[in-house]
Amino acid sequence: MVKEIERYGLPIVHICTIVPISLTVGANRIVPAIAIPHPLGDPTKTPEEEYAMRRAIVEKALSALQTPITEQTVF
Amino acid sequence: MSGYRIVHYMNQFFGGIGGEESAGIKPESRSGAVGPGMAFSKALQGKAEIVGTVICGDGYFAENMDEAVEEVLRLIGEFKPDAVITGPAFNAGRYGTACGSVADAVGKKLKLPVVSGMYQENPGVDLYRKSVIIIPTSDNARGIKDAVPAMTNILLKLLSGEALGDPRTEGYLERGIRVNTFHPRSGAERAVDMLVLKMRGEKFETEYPMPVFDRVAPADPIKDLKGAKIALLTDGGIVPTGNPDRIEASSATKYATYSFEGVRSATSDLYQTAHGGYDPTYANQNPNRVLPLDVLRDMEDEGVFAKLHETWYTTVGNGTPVANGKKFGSEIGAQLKKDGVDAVILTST
Amino acid sequence: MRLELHRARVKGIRWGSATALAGDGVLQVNRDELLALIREDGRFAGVDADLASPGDRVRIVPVKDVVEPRCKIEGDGEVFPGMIGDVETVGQGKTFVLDGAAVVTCGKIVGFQEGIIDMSGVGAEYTPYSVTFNLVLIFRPVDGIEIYEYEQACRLAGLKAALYLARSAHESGAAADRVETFELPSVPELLSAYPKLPRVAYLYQLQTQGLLHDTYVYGLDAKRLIATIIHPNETMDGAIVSGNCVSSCDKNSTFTHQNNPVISALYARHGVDLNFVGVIISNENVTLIDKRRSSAYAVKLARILGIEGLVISEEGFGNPDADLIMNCHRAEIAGIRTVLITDEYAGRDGASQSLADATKEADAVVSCGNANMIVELPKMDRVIGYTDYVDVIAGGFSGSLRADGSIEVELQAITGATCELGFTRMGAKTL
Amino acid sequence: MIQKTASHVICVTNNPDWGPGRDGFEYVDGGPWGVFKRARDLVHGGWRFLAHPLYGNFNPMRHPYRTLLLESPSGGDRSVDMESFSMLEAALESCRAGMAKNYGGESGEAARRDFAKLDCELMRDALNRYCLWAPVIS
Repeated sequence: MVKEIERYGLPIVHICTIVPISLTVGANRIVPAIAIPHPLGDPTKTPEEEYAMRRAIVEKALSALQTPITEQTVF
Repeated sequence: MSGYRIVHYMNQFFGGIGGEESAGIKPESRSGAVGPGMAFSKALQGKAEIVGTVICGDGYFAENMDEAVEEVLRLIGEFKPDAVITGPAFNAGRYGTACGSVADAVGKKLKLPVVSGMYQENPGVDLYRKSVIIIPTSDNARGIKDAVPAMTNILLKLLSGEALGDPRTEGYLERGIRVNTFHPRSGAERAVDMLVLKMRGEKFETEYPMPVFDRVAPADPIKDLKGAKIALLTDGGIVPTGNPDRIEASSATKYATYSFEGVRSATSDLYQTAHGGYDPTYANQNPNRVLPLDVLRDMEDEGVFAKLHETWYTTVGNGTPVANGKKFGSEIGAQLKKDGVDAVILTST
Repeated sequence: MRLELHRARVKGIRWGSATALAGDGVLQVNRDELLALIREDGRFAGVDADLASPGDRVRIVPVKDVVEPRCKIEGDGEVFPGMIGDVETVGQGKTFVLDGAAVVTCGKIVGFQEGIIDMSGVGAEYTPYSVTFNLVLIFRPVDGIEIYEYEQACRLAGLKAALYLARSAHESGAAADRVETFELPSVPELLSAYPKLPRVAYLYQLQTQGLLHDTYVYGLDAKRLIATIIHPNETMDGAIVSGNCVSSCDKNSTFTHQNNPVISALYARHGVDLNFVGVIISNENVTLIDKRRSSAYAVKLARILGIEGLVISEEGFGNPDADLIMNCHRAEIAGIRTVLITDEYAGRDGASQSLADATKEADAVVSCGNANMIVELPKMDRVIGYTDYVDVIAGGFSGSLRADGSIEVELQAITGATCELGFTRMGAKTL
Repeated sequence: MIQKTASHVICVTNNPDWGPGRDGFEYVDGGPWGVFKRARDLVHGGWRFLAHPLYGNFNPMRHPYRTLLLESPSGGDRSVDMESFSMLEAALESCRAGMAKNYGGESGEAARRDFAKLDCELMRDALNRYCLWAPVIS
């Protein structure tokens, strides 16, 4: 899915837990997530801590979208 | 009236009705050949005849797939054909998918020989290669003069009940189906032959190619984040409560489109997960853990980026075969481009 | 080590007063003498014996193992060392072979037993044992016997019968029609003999998952092995014996261990375009730590021997795919070129993922066919064994045994159909 | 590497033959699929397979019992173990592809009993190794 969207010249960042699979299907900008059942959260943390973790991941994703790359990159 | 009765399926453009503006037309039929059908009629001269053409708008087909296929099949059936041709669709994504879907249904439900044609990068190929005979064509309509004879030749073979041989020699796209075959030499001898060639650095052909994925070059980065419109997608299966579009829990065959209009956060009263591939407890407690709407809305207010695209897309990613991923990606990408989106965030579980 | 196989051609089989191979190539078997020998083992409530020749309209089911009748006529030890006889090293001197005959063991061990051999019809095309003259032993266990014990009893009975047939035929003066000689000296001698030819070895994975999935080397359960070296000639004297009677299409019968086609293919080109240095045997255990240990050890052995090319074969499917891929990956990373032999489980429509593991280094693979392919086996006039299991056979499903006696079943249930030693000529291609 | 002692090892199974309430065992119903689903959630949480989930030579959906052996993530690192994840996906894939087999009929009960016994035989050594069955002697 990632590749076809990128074919339109749209920069796309893939936030995912299993990075090797994202590499295999051809994503170019990859941001590792926290865990499969809760990629952008952690139920063991307080809501405030969780929000901060989520924000950090999304900020990393936005910075990945602004970074020129020539090959598949895990941020 | 000579030989076999053929029905030809095509879209609104090739049917001469119009371009994108007529993409919404419902299935309709015409007697005899239309547009590219003329070329097929000449090629089939004496052996078969195009007794009818069924036309459907690509837009209507894509948005109402189940009803469209049913109606197209009904119209095809009315001509009592011996076989069906769909396309050729060249590199038109939605048309290729429609041709594949109709051909698949004709094969499975009407149990008639059917042949289709499209460019090998067309999303319809990966979606239907396993069940439909697809002839590779060039990526634009100028390739019609090569596509017609190739498709006609295979169609006549199917009609004569002749089993199709190797795709490489017969000229249709490899369907990716493993079939058993007997070699002149035993497996052990073939293995030692192969090892000797490999060690000498000479060419050899493996009998089982490991699955491998092709690459796409990275898109340029966004220059100005502050002025950018960002879209959010997920294949983590987050859907509005109740899963209104019935997205399947695994190997989803469709994606859904919803709006963030008036929504500040992906809360558990509004959203749930439809995904069957992981423990749903945490996503259902707080869907933001998969679809980070709360953070993106705050960033939008702070002016980190200009606009969060109100339309968002969702499907179920686990085990989604590559084929569906290709179709979803090309359709969603086209729409995002049209909506002026500058960059995309995709979350997966 | 030098071994001569004295092969006496068998062209027919029938019961007779004394077990001997007649001049016309017909193997005559004294049924009572044979059954008396087998019944010495008190663990059978009943033993029966039957004959099946190529072309007969006969089905044998459920098949546990197939063994080729052989016996030593010169040189140390006896065939099937550690199983019947002592553990003296074999693989030298002369061995007599009843070429074209086979002992087939058949009988209920567990409720879902399997393995079909059809001597004619469609099924015959998919099993290597429809062209041999088969002496079939049918066992009935003593009530309440423990599975382990009974499996061993059946296994030993097959080996005893095979030795008995060969020994009796040889002692009755049977002469060999052809003699094959196999010789592989020590490694230093090999290296000096063919300095310029690429050094090649065979990494021979043995199925060792546990009960009904075991393989024995000199009588030792290979589960307890760490990868080691075996001389190819030892396999010809039955140093490796099968105790594996599950997933009959890709279990290596004792017959295929005795007649390993990879070993004969490597011997055939030894000194021509490759230097066949030897055979490394490894196993396929359940725990991952065992898999990693055996894989690391096997590839290290290859490097110690200076091996440059490896043929690797697996036995079974699913978890053994992991061993196969591990061995391939490690060897290629160590600079050793590999070719893998495997069968495929690509689903009945041939559209599913064939292997449960993959690595990009596995760029050279020989396929022995898709084991999920469905075949229609016609009704046979006679069945040796029991058919009520067919619908519980791995690969079979309820309804595979039809009222008219015909069977619709996957190749998985046919003995040796997709044997991963590359024993048959079957393969697969992509349409 | 010191022989890993069982930091925290559990056996997820639906096989009654292991006997009730054994320490370190988690009984799951729902056939092989139920066992795989539970193992999936553990692997997603960083647990690692100690024995290959496709042990034995059966398509999982044609064998009524499944016994899986997993080890807890060491320390705080709950990231997914790639080897276990790919084995898990292969096992789930073969479940989806395999035909759910019914073991009805007369031979069904006998087959079920034998399947249960065989499942124990296949996994006993592995459980033994990780102190879930009997004290490890070797």
